[in-house]
Formats: sequence, structure tokens, C-alpha cells
Amino acid sequence: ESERGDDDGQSGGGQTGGTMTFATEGAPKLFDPFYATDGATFRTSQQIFEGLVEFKPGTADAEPGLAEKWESSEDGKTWTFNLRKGVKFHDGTDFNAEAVCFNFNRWYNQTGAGQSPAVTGYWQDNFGGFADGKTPSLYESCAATDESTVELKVTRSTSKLPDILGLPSWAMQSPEALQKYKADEVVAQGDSFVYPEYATEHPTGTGPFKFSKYDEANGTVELVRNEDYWGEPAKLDKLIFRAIPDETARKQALEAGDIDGYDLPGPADWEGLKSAGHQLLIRPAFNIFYLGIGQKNVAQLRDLKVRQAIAHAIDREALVKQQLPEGAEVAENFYPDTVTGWTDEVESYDYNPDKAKQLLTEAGAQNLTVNIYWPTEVTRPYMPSPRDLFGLIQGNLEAVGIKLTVVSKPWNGGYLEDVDSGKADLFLLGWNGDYNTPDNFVGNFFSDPNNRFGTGNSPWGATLSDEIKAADSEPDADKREQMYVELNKKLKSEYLPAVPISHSPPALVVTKDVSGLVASPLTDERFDTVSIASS
Amino acid sequence: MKVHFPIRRGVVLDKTVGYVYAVDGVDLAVRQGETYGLVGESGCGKSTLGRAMLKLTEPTAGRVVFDGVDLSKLKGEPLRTMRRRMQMVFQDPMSSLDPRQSVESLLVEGMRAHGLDKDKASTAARLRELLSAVGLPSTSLRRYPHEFSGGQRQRIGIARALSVQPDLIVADEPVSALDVSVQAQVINLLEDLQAEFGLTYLVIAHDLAVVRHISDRVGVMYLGGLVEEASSDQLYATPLHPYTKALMSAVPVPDPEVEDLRERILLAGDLPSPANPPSGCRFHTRCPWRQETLCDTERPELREVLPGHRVACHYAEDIRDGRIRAHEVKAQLVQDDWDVSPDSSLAGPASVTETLG
Amino acid sequence: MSTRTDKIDELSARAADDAGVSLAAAAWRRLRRNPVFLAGAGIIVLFVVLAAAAPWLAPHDPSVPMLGDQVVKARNQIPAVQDGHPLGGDQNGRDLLSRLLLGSQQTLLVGVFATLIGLGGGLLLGTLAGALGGWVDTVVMRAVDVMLSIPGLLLAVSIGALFAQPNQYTVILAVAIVQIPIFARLLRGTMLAQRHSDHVLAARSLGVKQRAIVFRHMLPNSLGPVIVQATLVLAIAIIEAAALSFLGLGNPDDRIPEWGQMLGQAQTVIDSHPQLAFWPAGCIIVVALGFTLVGESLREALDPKSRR
Amino acid sequence: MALLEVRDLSVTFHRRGEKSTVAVDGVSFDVEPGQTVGLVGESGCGKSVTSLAIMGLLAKRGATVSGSAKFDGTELLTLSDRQMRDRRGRDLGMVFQDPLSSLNPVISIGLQVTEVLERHRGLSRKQAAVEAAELLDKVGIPDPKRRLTEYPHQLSGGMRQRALIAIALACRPRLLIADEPTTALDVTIQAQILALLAELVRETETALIMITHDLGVVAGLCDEVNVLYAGRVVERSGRHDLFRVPRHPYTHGLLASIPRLDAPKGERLSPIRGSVADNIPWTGGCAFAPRCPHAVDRCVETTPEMVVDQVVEGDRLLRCHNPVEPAGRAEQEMLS
Amino acid sequence: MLRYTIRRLLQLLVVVLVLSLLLFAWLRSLPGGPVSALLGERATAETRERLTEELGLNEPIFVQYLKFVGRALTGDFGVSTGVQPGDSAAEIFVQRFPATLELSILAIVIALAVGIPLGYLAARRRGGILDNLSVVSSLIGVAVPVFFLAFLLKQVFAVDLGWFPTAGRQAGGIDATRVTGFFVLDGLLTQEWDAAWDALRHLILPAIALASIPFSVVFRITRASVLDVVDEDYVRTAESKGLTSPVIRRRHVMRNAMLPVVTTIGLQTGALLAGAVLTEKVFAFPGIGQALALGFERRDYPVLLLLILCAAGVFVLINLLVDLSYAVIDPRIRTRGVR
Ligand SMILES: Nc1ncnc2c1ncn2[C@@H]1O[C@H](COP(=O)(O)OP(=O)(O)OP(=O)(O)O)[C@@H](O)[C@H]1O
Ligand SMILES: Nc1ncnc2c1ncn2[C@@H]1O[C@H](COP(=O)(O)OP(=O)(O)OP(=O)(O)O)[C@@H](O)[C@H]1O
Ligand SMILES: [Mg+2]
Ligand SMILES: [Mg+2]
Repeated sequence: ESERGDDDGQSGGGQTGGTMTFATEGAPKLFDPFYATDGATFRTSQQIFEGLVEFKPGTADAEPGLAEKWESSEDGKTWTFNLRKGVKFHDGTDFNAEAVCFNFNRWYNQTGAGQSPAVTGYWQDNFGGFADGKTPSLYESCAATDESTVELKVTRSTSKLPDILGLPSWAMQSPEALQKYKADEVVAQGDSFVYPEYATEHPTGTGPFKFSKYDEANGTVELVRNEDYWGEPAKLDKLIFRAIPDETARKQALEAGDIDGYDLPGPADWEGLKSAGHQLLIRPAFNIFYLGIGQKNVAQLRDLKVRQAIAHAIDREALVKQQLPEGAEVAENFYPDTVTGWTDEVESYDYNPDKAKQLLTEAGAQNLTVNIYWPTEVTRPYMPSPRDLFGLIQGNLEAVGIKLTVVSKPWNGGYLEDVDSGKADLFLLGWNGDYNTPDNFVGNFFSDPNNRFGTGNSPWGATLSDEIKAADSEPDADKREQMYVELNKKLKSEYLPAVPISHSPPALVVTKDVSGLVASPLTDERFDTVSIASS
Repeated sequence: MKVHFPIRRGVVLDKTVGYVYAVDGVDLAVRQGETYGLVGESGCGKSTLGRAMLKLTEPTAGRVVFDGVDLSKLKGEPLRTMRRRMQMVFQDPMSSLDPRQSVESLLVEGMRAHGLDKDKASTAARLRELLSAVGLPSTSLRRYPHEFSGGQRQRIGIARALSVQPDLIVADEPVSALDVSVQAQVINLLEDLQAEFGLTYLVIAHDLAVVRHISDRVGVMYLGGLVEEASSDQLYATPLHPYTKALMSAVPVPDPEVEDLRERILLAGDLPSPANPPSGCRFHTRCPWRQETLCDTERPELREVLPGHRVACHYAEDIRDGRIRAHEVKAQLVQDDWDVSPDSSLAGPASVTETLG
Repeated sequence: MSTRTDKIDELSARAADDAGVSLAAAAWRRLRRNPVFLAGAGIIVLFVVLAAAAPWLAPHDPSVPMLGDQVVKARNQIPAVQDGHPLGGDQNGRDLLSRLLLGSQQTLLVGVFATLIGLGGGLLLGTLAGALGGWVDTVVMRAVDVMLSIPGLLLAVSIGALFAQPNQYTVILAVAIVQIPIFARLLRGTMLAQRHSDHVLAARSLGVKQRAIVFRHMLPNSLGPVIVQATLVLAIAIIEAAALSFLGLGNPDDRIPEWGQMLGQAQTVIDSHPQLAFWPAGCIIVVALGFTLVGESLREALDPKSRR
Repeated sequence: MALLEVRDLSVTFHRRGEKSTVAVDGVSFDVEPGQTVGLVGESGCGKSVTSLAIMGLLAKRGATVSGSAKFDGTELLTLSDRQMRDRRGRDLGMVFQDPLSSLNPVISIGLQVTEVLERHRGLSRKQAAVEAAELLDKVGIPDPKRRLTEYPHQLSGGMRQRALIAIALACRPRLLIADEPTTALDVTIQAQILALLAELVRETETALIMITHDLGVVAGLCDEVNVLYAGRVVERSGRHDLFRVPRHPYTHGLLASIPRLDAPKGERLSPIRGSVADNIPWTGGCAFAPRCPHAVDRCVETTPEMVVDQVVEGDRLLRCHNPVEPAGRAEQEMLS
Repeated sequence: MLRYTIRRLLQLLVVVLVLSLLLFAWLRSLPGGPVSALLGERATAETRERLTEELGLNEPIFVQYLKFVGRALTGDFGVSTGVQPGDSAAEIFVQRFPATLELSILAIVIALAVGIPLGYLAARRRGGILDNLSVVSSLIGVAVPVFFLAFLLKQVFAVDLGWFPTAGRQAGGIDATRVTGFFVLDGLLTQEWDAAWDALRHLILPAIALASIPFSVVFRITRASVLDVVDEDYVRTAESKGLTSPVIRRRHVMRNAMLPVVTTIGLQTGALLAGAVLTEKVFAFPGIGQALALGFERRDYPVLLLLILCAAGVFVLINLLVDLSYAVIDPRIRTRGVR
């Protein structure tokens, strides 16, 4: 029996109308994507808001959004965006160049709690500092040259543009609503932050769905169709996101017909869900799972041979086959092959315990004793079951004679903290890509030599950092690609700061009545094309 | 001697808001070698007095002088050593014997505590001696209290008291838990032991007949105070206190002829609460001989009316000589609600164990 | 004359046949005939034997994924029943039967140690409070009240969650700590009752030293209910340890198998591979039932009220 | 015809897994209207069980009752549960030993009195309350109106027992069974209660069965006395005769072992040896034999029958092979 | 009675204060916490440090505690970092408490409605088939882990048979007005019958699972106490009055036998809260229990702190209520307790 409303009788052939209930892991923290860091918020905001740039459904590639087209200056420091016309915010105000600049200035002019890494982490990762100039910023200025043209100036060329503008965080919000509901009044309170009315109750964008209500007691967010959408209006009357934290509970809710689909089915359930007639939509893998090697504490780990031995010791094929879902692949680079600069010419460390032992002997590290960290109480798309993955890796490493001191800590209960502070010699971690540039991966990992891998402890740590920055700043696309290819090769053969293990695809599942949903590698599916057959 | 139990209640900290006057100004002497009997109705403070005399309950005021030593000043080790000389026999022969100790260890325990078990042989001999003194077979040593009948258990209790060769034994209702047919055995035993070891007894009982039978002198208690004291014959022959008279007349005698002829003094009403004792003479609320005002306001002293016969009554002589007539008494209400500590019943989870976590 | 005494002896022997048996002996006699007790004791003995013999009984090493190559998460494949693996394998390709067998060790250890620690702590606190009374009693009991004011499992879960690095010992400790106040309170109650009992008074009036009174008289006589409680706590401890594992707060290292953890892990595949959940669940239920049956029948047997 | 005729009443208790015990073993006695009959004996001799069997209050399971108890010609033992309920409280009243535990602690005294009036006399709440106040007044409870609204714990022991008596007498039963009604009370209160009972019985012509272990109580109150030992009546007689010339060694022993307030001092008590635990079953002989100073071989060979005593005058029934010689009688008379 | 209540409330306050200090110190001394929760895997050592400083987490614990108490007095118990990030802990409590209360009440009602009559019948037919069966089943009820039972119930009645919903408090499509936060009550108040019915259907399975332990306890206590009471002298007195059996059962047996049951109900709230952690997790029921489970999983310290304190407070408070109601039911305490 379905919980969907009974009001979808008028819809012909299930094309328009109806309500869809989609279960997610968590409830959104807030609805202002600028302040958000959590997936649940982004999922909702993706339906309500649009950015200048959007990602093409099913890929991580940028395509025009609210900007119909754009171009950059030679030096890559000035970007001109031509805006779509006739677009209105949900509150009826116009979307125009001024609104765009209003948004940029809002971001750039954050003060107080708005500058906390916990609040505007994305801005600081992507654009750097704020107007107060304490930290250099990528952003320089925004000017509305006319009603529908925006000129964006940045302080240096970066590979990230324009793709980063497709991130949900940089979605366009109604200046009027932002002001009316005091959107910037975020304050630190106790151990956390309190967000203003705008962020919790009045998100106002241009997207195909409008915010209707958030029933916190029940953990459901209700969105309704934006009838005045500039493009093709959404098919669904109503879209409901419902938080069901427990994975098994999500599955059972689907089986019982309480919901129409849910996010992140456990890999073990995929087969069952499919055979029960549901549609399993596998997202292209856009992540990386690696075995991190910390070079801070154990001198032997600074020896490339030892790190290579570790790479040879791990049976990645078996790991992928046994533990990872359908579509998972062994990783050779530090990012998936859809990202620029990916190359298969890297040194691939095949599973070879004998070689590993030999390398260890050569390095005089037969008695290598290291700690190995693995996280409990967490699943990540790149790491569906840390315990099982760890089990295999542990077996592999022990098989070549490495002595392991196992440390398991809860993800939020010390694991990340310890890993980040360099306590871990070996550790399991990974990354979900935000957008399609190499810098989003390798830049994140290694550009700061004082990273969790402790590359700063090796002579090449600083070099690596410089190489990454250079590649990122290269305005010429072809040159840039070549630089990344080289970087990837060196990362594997000369540096090997970690062993890339796998890319594994997350999935979502919907009932057979649902059509039009396109799985996104960035896990930011849009539901405006979705329709549901009345049952 | 006074023993007052505080009644505590309060909001945050307990404070004492009243006292139970369990024993209130009792003054008595037990002579060496005699048996002193103490009677009174339930709750009148007999046991408390007995315990306070052995310093098992701390007296609120007053002193106990035992063989020239002031017990109230004793503490710790000297008190412990002193205890050897004064022992107690309890009412309930079952609950006063640790069910997990064999008779042997029950008996040896006290001897050990006072260094009386010097060597195995002498201890064994002493144990046999004790058992034969109280008339138990020597095979009893290895057995446990529950394997004995009530009378036998009481014998074990007596043997335990004897084990440390005491001078004084306080027997708190030693026979009232026993079947009528067995009572006599224990009473005889107590008498025999006294003759044999020259013990001094303080026997507490509510049965006047038993007390009179066993004692040389008898004290009658009413509501925390001693109302009359005399040699047992004299007490029976000429009870002077109205309460004693009433008590006497209330004891049924297993002889129809006597019963048919007897003139009863029926007391009206019940024993008042010791937490809120009547003013003046404690007995005035039920006394058929009560006289206006004096009895209600002034508490009579225990005074010697005849040689060796002390009475706490303002009008003892007048009553004896018939100068005052008995009159009818209207029963008064006695509210029985003073012995409450609210926390005992309201203290929340008393049976957490029942809830399984 | 002699014939008469003989006859009397014979007759009274017959009459007294069932009179005058000790509390413990009487309890034991009732227990021996109580099917509930027998069933419970049977279960416990069986599992204790299994646990003790597990290293020899288990056909394989429970920590080695010897059937690992038959595991394909992507297709939800888990090694099926096959030669040498009568119950098949688990999610990681380890022999299920061996894990179940070895798991009994862990589960019983958790139960037993949690109970022992709880009992020990409770015994210490309860004895202190009950024997000394006064301010010690007040302080200890207020502390116990604070602990009792958090619901049991919640406390265990909090403790379990709040250990920086959960492992098998933290589970034991978490479950044990919860039991301490319960035992303490129970013991203190009985000890207090003992303090005012006639036989303790008698010992006191004999001049027996305080320490001897506590250890020879009060404690032994207070232990009955505590022992009964301990039996029940064993069952509770096993279930609570399982709940901790279910909440993901158990021992994260699963090379040493434990039923609660096996059950917790099997949840995600319960509809496709129910055996992974049902075996450990069944074992937990049966063992917990065993202890509960024994505990309840002990309680009943020792309760004088039930002897009608 | 007697008001109550008990014939051969036996009660056997069965417990799973244990030997069944015969608590009452062929007890017979009669009670006439207005008469007070005493049942005396030591603890556990079957006094209470006898009374409960007559009242039909023994648990159906676990207890077998045989024999007959005819009340006014009606056989009580075979009455249906319903019929029995109609009689209890109306024709048959009962007062129990422990006045505190015999009153329901959570219900007001008033309701406990009125419910029986409502049940058997069909009175309304109001009428019953008025009647109840009168009843309490009659049994000597001061301020009865207020007492009706109070709860048992608020009354003193004596008052509770009075309340129980009021309940038992509420419907003017023709037979009242009092099972140790004064044992839990102090002597002065006991005297009040006994006087009250005696007065009520005299006033209302109610037949009274008085159960007690206190020979003194029996001596003051009963017309006829049955002495029980181990579930059987061992001696029956009018009270004057019984106390003057006890014939059964047990009765004799009892009388000799209690200290008497009026006896001269210094006399040693002569206890019965052994204790109740030394009983032997009646099947093989006399249950009292092990403790009996008069026992002869016959006592353990054949069970003595209840026979009319030929030696002393009066209706005396006796169950003994070797009774105490009335010689003791002269001795006793001399002493008194 | 009033003084007694005040006294107990003061005790409660002390308990909560002591507990808050202990919990606070403990939570703060642990690794992880708000910083990890807020930053996730994006964190770098540097941002971590910055945030730690911003949030004042580098100050001495007692300073932090005093600040916390200061804020707590204004009703601010901090903001959730993991359960419902961004919502204040107090808000989460207010939102979720009615859910758990609703669930617990239904569970207790089920436990009492089944446990008491069954306990009475089992006691009256002691040793009979019904007695043995129900005793054994109550023992099994204790031995089966609550979460497993919840799981089975859900699989069978919700997933396979589809009789009940599997998760949550209310179906997505139902447009219910919220008044009190108690969904069933809200539905009745606003006369949105479908919402009320739907909310009730969501409650049934979790409530049954949750009721399993209180049921066992209520059943066994009722049985034991009926067994005790029927042997009491006053029941014999009642029989001797010739009262009819319904009157005896109601007035004399059950009224007394219920006294210990009432005490247990209070103690059961503890078990219920614990059970709710497990049941709500299984049924994705957005109540206190789920928040606790999530809080543990995601190390949401502000929420944990508040919820554990509240749980303790509620537990103590309910026991106080039970004790007071005990006094109302039992005149022995009522008449003596009043002063
Ligand atoms: N520890 C105590 N705290 C408060 N009151 C007490 C305590 N012990 C005894 N009392 C009260 O003191 C009074 C005297 O008690 P005591 O035991 O001495 O009486 P008794 O004469 O021995 O009575 P009984 O014949 O019933 O044994 C009683 O009212 C009793 O309730
Ligand atoms: N319900 C029962 N089940 C088994 N045995 C019982 C039961 N009730 C009484 N008895 C036994 O029957 C015998 C007679 O008991 P009863 O209560 O009649 O004695 P009593 O003469 O009234 O003694 P007391 O003076 O102690 O009241 C005792 O041995 C007792 O153990
Ligand atoms: Mg006493
Ligand atoms: Mg009796």
C-alpha cells in the first residue's frame, strides 16, 4: 500500500502530477545551500535553487544553468556570464545581473560566525578568504554590466572555474528574501551555530520546486511544483524527502510501499531490490577510496620501497570483487577516469606478496610495525563497509609480514581527528568528488604539505604541493591536462603518498512506477524530470 | 534511664520533629543472683529497656551501672570485653540464630571473641559441658539451627549466652514464641541454670504468670515507665497500682472455678502512642481510679509504699484502703499513626531487580 | 519397653522424613523436581560445555575468510552450505558454524565477566553502605541513586559509546557498570535488614568484633538474593551486550566472533540470508532463556513465600 | 438436633511432589444454639483447618475434605459454591486471629462492614452505613461514624478486632467461629474482647466455636471443650470436669506445664517432654505416644478409639489406652 | 505530601546537576565531538584548530561547564551536530519527546492490558496449562532482544503482510496539522481522522515490540502478587462474609495486587526508554530513542547531554509520580504521608 496522496487521479498516464516520497539518510540541516555542508541540504536545495552553471544530468560536466553562456579572459581572471532572461525567483522578484552580484557579494562579505570553517567551509575551500582580507581570496569583484550580463573578476586563474559554480552552494538566491529574512545572521551558540529564519523556513530560489514545509517532528521536507518555472515545469505535484537514517529501515519502507525510492541502498541489497522489480540506478563512480600512509611517525614509511611493498601487498582486485558493489573498479589514479588528466600510464602495483616481501627486505623493513586506523560507525559511498574492507586489507598486510597495531575509532569519535593530526601510520579514507576537476581530488589531498599523509616529512612534499598549485593555475586547458597527467604518474611512481584502491559507485533505488530520474555521479539528482505512475 | 527514638522528617535534611518515648525515666536495680521480671503490654518499652541496659541501644539519657562500672562511659574495646559478662536470650529462637552457622561455630564464636577457646581439647570439653547443661545431645554440634525444634533452638540460644560465662542474662521474652507444652521446659531450664551457675536474670515477658513464676522481683511497665515494683509474691497478693490490678485480673486462669468467681477490672480503650504519651500519669486515660487534675497533670514518682514495694501512683494507698472507688471510663481514641518514616515506603525503586534493566 | 521405643523411633522417623530440612536443602529439593530449573540448567551446561570445547569442536579458524572468494557483495552472494561448512559462511566468507561455536565463548565471557564485575563492585559498595551505615551509607547510596536514575541500557549504551576506543572489554565494562548500583542497592537492603536482626544483635552482645559480624554473619546471609540476581543479570548482560553490538557500539574487531555482533551485522541481509541472523539470535535467546529460567526458579525456590 | 453437627471431619492436603498430610483426622463434635464450644490444642493440631473446612474456605485444589458438617440439618460440605456464599456471613460468621492482616488494608472500615450488609441484607449504601455505625458502637468502638471512613491501619489492635467482630456479627449469624481471636492482643485488650464475645453470645443466642491454645481462655468461656492433638480430638468434656479431672495424659500435661498466676510460688512446672515435631502418625498407634509419660506398648500397636470414659462421671469422651488415673483428682482438689 | 514532593524534586535537581557535570566532563574529555562533526572529512588540522578556538573548546573544562550551565539556564542546551544538525538540542527534545511518550504510553497500555488479566488468570489457575504457557512465554519475552523482536515484527507484519507501515510517525502524503506534537491526539483534535488513524498505525508495531519487556514484568508481578494476595487473611475474611466472587476479585484481590504493579510501572519507564532506543532505530521512528541512537552514532554531544539528562529526569520524575500515585491508591501511605 502506498502512502502517496490520492489526489493524483487527474494525471494522465502518470506523466504529470502525483507525489513522490524519497527517503534519505538524514534530514537537512538547513535550506540555505551557501551555509550548508551536508548532503541532505544539498539534495533539497538542488530542487529549489539553480546556479549560473549546472552539471549535465548523469555526468559531472558543467553545462549552462542560469547563465546561458560564459567566457573567460585570456589570463583567466575575468569571466563574463550572459544570464537567462525571464527568470523569476519564487517570491516573484526578477532574477538578473544585480541579483547575481548580490549573491557574490553576500558570500564575500561574510563576517563573524559566517567566517567559521564550519559554516562557510565550501567558500573557504573554493574561494579562500573574505572581504576583510585576512586571507587571500580568489574572488575579486562582480559587476552587472547590464540587466543580464555579469562580469566576475578573480584574483588568479584556476582550473576550478567555471565548474565550481555548479556546486549547489553557489546557487542563486532571491536578494529580497535574503534581506527580508536576515539570511546572514548566523551566530555561534555553544558548540555550534544557529541559522537565521531564511535558512530554516524561507529558502527562495528559481528552481522547479518551491519549498512548502518542513515537518521536523516527522523528518519530512515537502516541496511543491513551481508553476512559474522558466523552463519545463516539474512533473510531480509534490516531492517529499523523508529522513530514514537506518539503511535497512529504508529498504523495508520501500518494500512495504511506504516510499517511492531511497538513497544509498547497501550494495548487498542491490540484487534483491532489482529482482523485486525496483529500479536500481547506479551512479557513475565519482570517488576514490585509498589506504593512506602517514609519513610522520614511522621513518620506514618515508622509504618509497616500503610504500611500494604495501601497494603490492594489497589484493585490490579481490577487494573490489568481494566487497564492493557492481560497477566498482580498481583505482589506479587518485581520481576516476572521467576527470581531466586521468591516465592509464601510471605504475600499477599488481597484487604480489612475494614482491612486497622482497621490497621490504630491500628496505630493511622486515620487522615493519605500524599502526593502522579504521573507522567505525560510518559508511561512506566509497567505503560501504569499513570493517569488511579493513578485514581484507589487514589480512593482506599481515600476510607479507607487516605487524599491525589495529586502532579502530568512531568516525566522529576521534577517527578523523587522529588521522588529520597525523597519528595514523596507515588509514582507510576516501573522497567524494564535488565537481569535475582534478584539483578537487589531488589538490584537496596534497596541496598543503602539512596534510594527513605527512608528505611534508618527505623531501618531495613541498615539490608536490607546488606542482599541484601550478597545474591548477594554468589557464590553458590542454597544457593543464598534460600537467595533471604528469602529476598522476609521479604520484604513483615517485611519491606514492597513499595507495589508491577503488572507485565504487553509490546507487539509488526507485520503484518501477518512477521514471525520469537520472543518477548523478555527484549524487545531486534533480527531480523535475521525474514522474510517477499512479498505482 | 531514657531511650527516645527520634522521629525524623524534613524537606532536604532530616530533622528530628519528635521522639518515641520508648523508655522514659525508668529507674531500677537488679541485685546479684536474683531474677528480676519485667512485664507490660506490647510496645511499652520492655525490649528497649533490656537492650539499653546491655548498651545494644544507646540510651538518650541516664546511666547503667554494671558491677560498679558505668556502661554509658564505655566504648570500643573495653565495652566489647565488658559484654562477656552480660548476655541476652532472644524471643524468637529461629531468627536469633544465624541459619548459616553450625551450632558449634555459634557457640565457639563468643568464646573466641573473648579469648576463651585456648586449646582444642578444652574448648571441646567446654562445648560438651554447655550442651549437657542445656540438655541437648552432644551430636548437635555439627547440626544447624533449622534442624532443631523451637524449644531446642531456644536451648541453643541459652547455651550461646552461657558460652562466655556471663554474670547477667537478659532474657527478652524467652518463651513467648514457644508452644505452651514446651514453655515449661525452657522455664525449668532457666531456673536450673540459675541454681547451677549463680546467674542474675532480667526476664522480660508479657505473660504475667510466667514472670511471676520465675522471678524474685517483678517490675510492671506501662508506656515507657515503671509503674510498680515488688517481690513477686507481694505483687500478686497486693497489687497497688491500678494498672497492675487490671493486668492481674485480665490474665485468664485455666481453672473454671476461679474464672467464674473472678471479678474483672476491664480497662477501657487501648494503649496510647508512645510518640505522644498522655500528660501527667501515663495511665490516667484508662484508669478507673483517676482523680481530677492531679492525675492529668503530674507524673507520679515511683515511691516506696510498703517495704520493697514501689508504686508510681498518687493514690495508691487510697485505692488500697478503698477510699477511692472505681468508676467507669470512656474509651478514648488512639490514633495509631506515629511510627512512619515516609521514605521507607516511598523511597522509589525498592525492587529494581524486578525490572530487568 | 524397648519394642515401644523402637516402634516410636521407626514411626517418628517416618513422620519426620520431610520435616526439618534446611532452607537450602529444601530449595534444592524443590529445584531438582522443577522442570523449569532443569531446562534452564540443561541449557547452561550445554552451552558452557560447547564454549569450553569450542576450539576443538570448531571445524575451522573463525577469523579466516577461507570462503572469501565465494563472497560477492555486489550480488549479495554469501557462501552457501557446503562440504565442511555445515552452516555455510558469513558475509566475509568465514565458517559460520565455527563462528557460532567460538562466539559462545565470547558471549559467555561477556556475560560472566560483566556480572562478576557488577557483582564485585556492588558487593563492595553494598557492604560498605550496609555494614558501616551512617554517612558512608548516605554517600554511597546517593551515588547509587544517581546511577540508577539513568535507565540501565541507556547507561550501558552511553558508557559504551563514550569509550574512546570500543572493544570487547569496554562492552563488558559498560554492561557491568550498570549492574553495580543494582547489586549495591540489593545488598545494602538485605545487609541493613541483617543489621537489625536478632542474630546480629546476638553476635554483637557476645562481643564479636564488627568485622567478623559483617563477614561471618551479615554478608553470608545477604548473599541469597544477590546470587539470584546474578543469575538474572547474566541473561540481561548477554542481551545488553547484543544490544550494544546492534547499536554499533560493540567490539569493532570481528575476528573474534560474538553472537550479538554477528546478529547486528546480519541485519542488513536478514531477508536474503536469514540464517546469518537466526543462528546467533537463536543462540542468544536460548542462552538468555537458560539463565532466566535458572534465575527465576532459584528466586522462587529461595522465596519462603512461594513455599505453599 | 444440634445446630452444627460435625461428624468424622477429615482434611487431607496434597502437595505436588510431596507426601499428603492429614491435618484433620476424623473430628466430630456438636454445637447447640447459644452454646460455646472450645477447640484447644497446640499449634498445628488442626484447629484452624477444622474451622475453615466447616466454613468451606479451604482451597478447592490441594485439599480433600471428607465426613460431614450439618448446619441446621443442611450438609455444608456438599453445598455448591454459590449456596455456601449465601450462608457465609449470614448464617455463619467467623472472626480470625490476626486483626490487622484480616482486614483489607486499602478499603475503609466502613465499606468492609457495609459490604456484608449489602450482600446479605440487601440494604442500600446509606442504610448500611447507618447500620454499620450502630454495629461499631455495639462492639464498643468509640466515635463509630468517624471510624467508618478510616482504614484498618489507623485503628489500634483491639479496635481492629472489634471491627472484625462487628463484621462477623453484622447479619446476626446463628453460628460464630472465633479462631484464636485474642492471641495477637495484649492481656488487657484480650480481656475486653473476651468479655465482649461472651456478652454478644449471651444476648443473641448465637452458638460460638472458640478456637484457642490458651486453656485459660477456654476455662473462662466455654461450655464444652474439645482437646485436639495431631488432628484428632483426644478428649472432650464440659469445662468444669475437664479442668478438675483431666484424663488424657496430653490434657493433663498441658495443665501441669503452664504456670498459673494463682498457684503458689516455687512449685516446679512439669513440662510435657519433646515437642509437636515428635508426633507420630495416628495410623500406627497413638500420635502422642512418643511424648507420653503414660505410654504402654499398646499405645504404639493399636490406635486408640474415642470412647466414653467410664471412670469419671459426666459425658466425657476419651481417646487413650492408658488415661491418667483420677487419683490425681484428689491431689488436685486438695491443692486448690 | 507536599513537603515530600518538594523534597523529591530537590533531590531530582541535585541528581540532574551532578549528572550534567559528570556527563559534561566526560563528553568533553573525549576525542571527536563538535569539531569533527561539523567539518567531516574536509577537515584539515588547521581548520580544526580554528574551529576549536572559535567554539571555545580549548578553554578549561570547568569554564566550559559554567558557560554551559549559564546558557542552559536560558534554555539553550547547545545545537545538534549530528542528529538534526543545526537544530537546537532543546528543540529536538521538544519535537521528539511527544513521539516517544506516545509510543511508550501505547506500549505500557498494551503491557498492562495484556499483562494484568493474563497475570490474574495465570495466578488463579496456578500450575495449569495457561499458567505454564504464559510463564514460559513471558520468560522468552525477556530473553528475546527487543531489537530482534522489533525486526521480526516489522519484517512479517509490515514488509511481508503489509498491514502496517514500516517506518516513521506519519505517512508522507498526509497533510496533518500539528497542535500538540502527539500525532494521534493532534489528529483527533483537528478532526483529521485519517491523520490520527495513520499515526496510530505507525505506532502499533513499535509499541508491541517495546511492550514485550514491560509485559513480561507486569505479567509476572501481577501473577506473583495475586498469588500473594489470594492467600492473605483479608481475602479469607472477605470469603467468610459470603461476598460474591466478582466483588472479592475486584475489591479485595485486584485492588491490593495492583499496588506492586504500580511501582513497577515507574521502574518500567527506564526499560521503556532503553527499549525505545532500539525500537525507534528499527522503525526509524523519530523519537528520543532514535535521537539517542543517532546521537551516539554521530557523536552529537549537545543532544546526548540533554537527552540523557532529560531521560534521567523523566525517569526520576515518573517514579516520583508513581510514588505519589501509590500514596493515593494505598491509604496506609496516604493517611500517614499527609502532614
Ligand atoms: N528503633 C526504633 N525506632 C523507633 N521506635 C522504636 C524503635 N525500637 C522500638 N521502638 C518503639 O519503642 C516502643 C517500645 O518498643 P519495645 O520493643 O521496647 O516494646 P516491647 O515492650 O518490647 O514490646 P513487645 O512486647 O511488642 O516486644 C514501641 O512503641 C516501638 O515501636
Ligand atoms: N493449605 C495447607 N496446605 C498444607 N498443609 C496445611 C495447610 N493448612 C494447614 N496445613 C497443615 O495442617 C496442619 C493443621 O494446621 P492448622 O492451621 O489447622 O493448625 P492450628 O491448630 O490452627 O495451629 P495454630 O495454633 O498455629 O493456628 C498443620 O500441620 C499445617 O501445616
Ligand atoms: Mg519486645
Ligand atoms: Mg490456627
